[in-house]
Amino acid sequence: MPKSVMCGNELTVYLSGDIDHHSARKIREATDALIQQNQPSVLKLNFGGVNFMDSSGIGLIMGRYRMMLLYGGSVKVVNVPENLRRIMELSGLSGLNVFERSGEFCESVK
Amino acid sequence: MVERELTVSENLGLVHACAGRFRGRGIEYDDLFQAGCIGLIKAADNFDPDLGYKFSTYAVPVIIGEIKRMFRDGGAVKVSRSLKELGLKINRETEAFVKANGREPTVTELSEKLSEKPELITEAISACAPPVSLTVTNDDGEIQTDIPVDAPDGKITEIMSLRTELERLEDKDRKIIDLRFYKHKTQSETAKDLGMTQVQVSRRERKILMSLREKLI
Amino acid sequence: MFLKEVVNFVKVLNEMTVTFESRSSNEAFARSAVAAFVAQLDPTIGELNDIRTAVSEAVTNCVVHAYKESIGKISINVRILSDNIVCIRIRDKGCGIEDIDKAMEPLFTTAPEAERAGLGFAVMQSFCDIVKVRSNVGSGTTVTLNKRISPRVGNG
Amino acid sequence: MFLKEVVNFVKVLNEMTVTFESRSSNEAFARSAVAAFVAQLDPTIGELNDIRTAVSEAVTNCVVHAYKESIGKISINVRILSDNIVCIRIRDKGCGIEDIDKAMEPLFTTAPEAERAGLGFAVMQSFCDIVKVRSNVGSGTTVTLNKRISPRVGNG
Ligand SMILES: Nc1ncnc2c1ncn2[C@@H]1O[C@H](COP(=O)(O)OP(=O)(O)OP(=O)(O)O)[C@@H](O)[C@H]1O
Ligand SMILES: Nc1ncnc2c1ncn2[C@@H]1O[C@H](COP(=O)(O)OP(=O)(O)OP(=O)(O)O)[C@@H](O)[C@H]1O
Ligand SMILES: [Mg+2]
Ligand SMILES: [Mg+2]
Repeated sequence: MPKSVMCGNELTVYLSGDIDHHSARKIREATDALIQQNQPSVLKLNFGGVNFMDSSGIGLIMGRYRMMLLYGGSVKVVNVPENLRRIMELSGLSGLNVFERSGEFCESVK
Repeated sequence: MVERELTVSENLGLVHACAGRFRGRGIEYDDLFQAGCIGLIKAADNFDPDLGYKFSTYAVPVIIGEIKRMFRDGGAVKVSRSLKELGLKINRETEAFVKANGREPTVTELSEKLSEKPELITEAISACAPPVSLTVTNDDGEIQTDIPVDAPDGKITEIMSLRTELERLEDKDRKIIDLRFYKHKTQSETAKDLGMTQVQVSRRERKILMSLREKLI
Repeated sequence: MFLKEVVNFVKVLNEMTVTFESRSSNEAFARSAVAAFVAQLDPTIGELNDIRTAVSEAVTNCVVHAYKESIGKISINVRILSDNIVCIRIRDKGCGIEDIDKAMEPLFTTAPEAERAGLGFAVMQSFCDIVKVRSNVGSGTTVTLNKRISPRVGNG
Repeated sequence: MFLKEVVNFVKVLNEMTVTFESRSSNEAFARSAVAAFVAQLDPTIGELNDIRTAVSEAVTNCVVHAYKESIGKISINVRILSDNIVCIRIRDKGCGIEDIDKAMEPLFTTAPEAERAGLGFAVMQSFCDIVKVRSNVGSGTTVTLNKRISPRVGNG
């Protein structure tokens, strides 16, 4: 179960480890369960603990984006490590305005 | 007593040979050597010359075993955790390096900075995925047990050694195997042919397969 | 004959092949094995990550698309060529790709329901110097990734 | 057919094979590749180091003894069997071993001039549960290492 914090109407989920096709399923299930449970209007995905990610991670974000849209909410992607920048940029997600500007939101995750 | 001391002092070279093997693995040579000596003394105490083999044949495994225990201590930590820790260190070091040099470090540069083997650095970078149990759940549904693809020559050796093992079976066991697997009879048919019950055949067959498995792995 | 000349011209300095089953639990292993082999060129962390990401995309495609619900064999051949070039070939004997050009278009996916983004090939292209795909419907797909590792100053 | 029954009886949960050239620069790669595959059982550091050590001995033997001055292929097959058993087979097509029992005796070496101690097999035996050697002079050697990994507590 990923660590998560519910604060106001904002749910932050702390992702860690490798996000690939194999691990994405579990992360997806866990995150969706948290969304169902907490009904947030903003879902914050904190990537601070993620070491590796391929396009499965993009699929994961897109999927949560669609889901939150359905509830009338939104998704924010925060604390993206340097080595994931390129793949995040490639994804075209920046067009959806999900990235929180860096620096503004940088908590440390263990 | 004197003899024991003699055996020990004559064979200190064995300990040096064994301890030398594990140099550069994070344990001081003196400590390796000391552990090896304990092994040597144990071996000298328990060696029985009447068994007909050389002292060294008996002593080396005991010495290595004793040295190995040094590596064991503190080794009970799960790999996933230790690599994760090293992975974090690598991230920190990489960031610092980029700041200082304006470029990314190479694997070797990191290994020097963190005094870890380059191969461990690569592994730590690569192996952060949380391991998922294979035995409890299997996300691919029913576990397939295809025959592992081996090089054909490997398969031939396997068949040969299987034959050898089959020849060693007792008569009755061999008959069961023959009827069941080479003549393709059912357990009940086999039971009838051999004057046994189906349950007996089933049990026996399982036993035989188990013991073959042990020998063939 | 000409092909032979060209092939001979490219010197293969070292080579390995790894074969494994299309279980998703092997995706991490596949990346690690390739990384461990490429490590002998002393790449930077970034280069190693690029390779891992591209390999991950190609292998995931074999697991998800080529073999779908079934389990098949995936093999990866890695060659180190002269001039610090790494050539990685990921091969499956799965369903094959009907229209390769279309498949390689960003955002094209045949598995949107599985939350696939259709970005795998785009990632491979972005993280490698050359990406080539050969495929036959019904008999499988081979993806070839080439990447040059920057030579090390000093001894290389 | 019967072989199939026996082999099926041993449940193979996952499997990989890696093939590479007998260059000493590949020894570290071989260890890492096996370690990366076994890592899915989440072994302890001690267990993984045991496996690394044993694989290293077997691979070095292929490089040093089996192929001597020449370069040949080494292949390693790793199977994860039920009951957390790892079965590793290291195979070469080199010169083969004349007298296996003798070769396995501690301190026996055919290469004392190369400062070999004759401890490789003793180390493999000490670091694995089962060590088996099959060899034919002129056609090669297969070393099989078996080791049980302690099961994970909880679910990891
Ligand atoms: N090895 C393969 N075998 C069969 N079809 C493939 C293979 N690789 C890719 N494809 C086809 O090409 C399409 C595009 O692949 P690509 O990797 O770019 O996107 P995706 O896998 O669908 O999504 P993503 O990689 O972003 O998760 C796939 O949807 C699939 O139809
Ligand atoms: N793959 C192989 N092919 C041919 N001969 C081998 C092979 N492996 C081992 N041998 C023979 O068996 C002997 C014993 O091997 P072992 O690994 O125990 O010792 P060593 O390699 O000689 O020395 P050390 O391993 O201590 O450096 C070798 O000297 C060699 O003659
Ligand atoms: Mg893909
Ligand atoms: Mg040896």
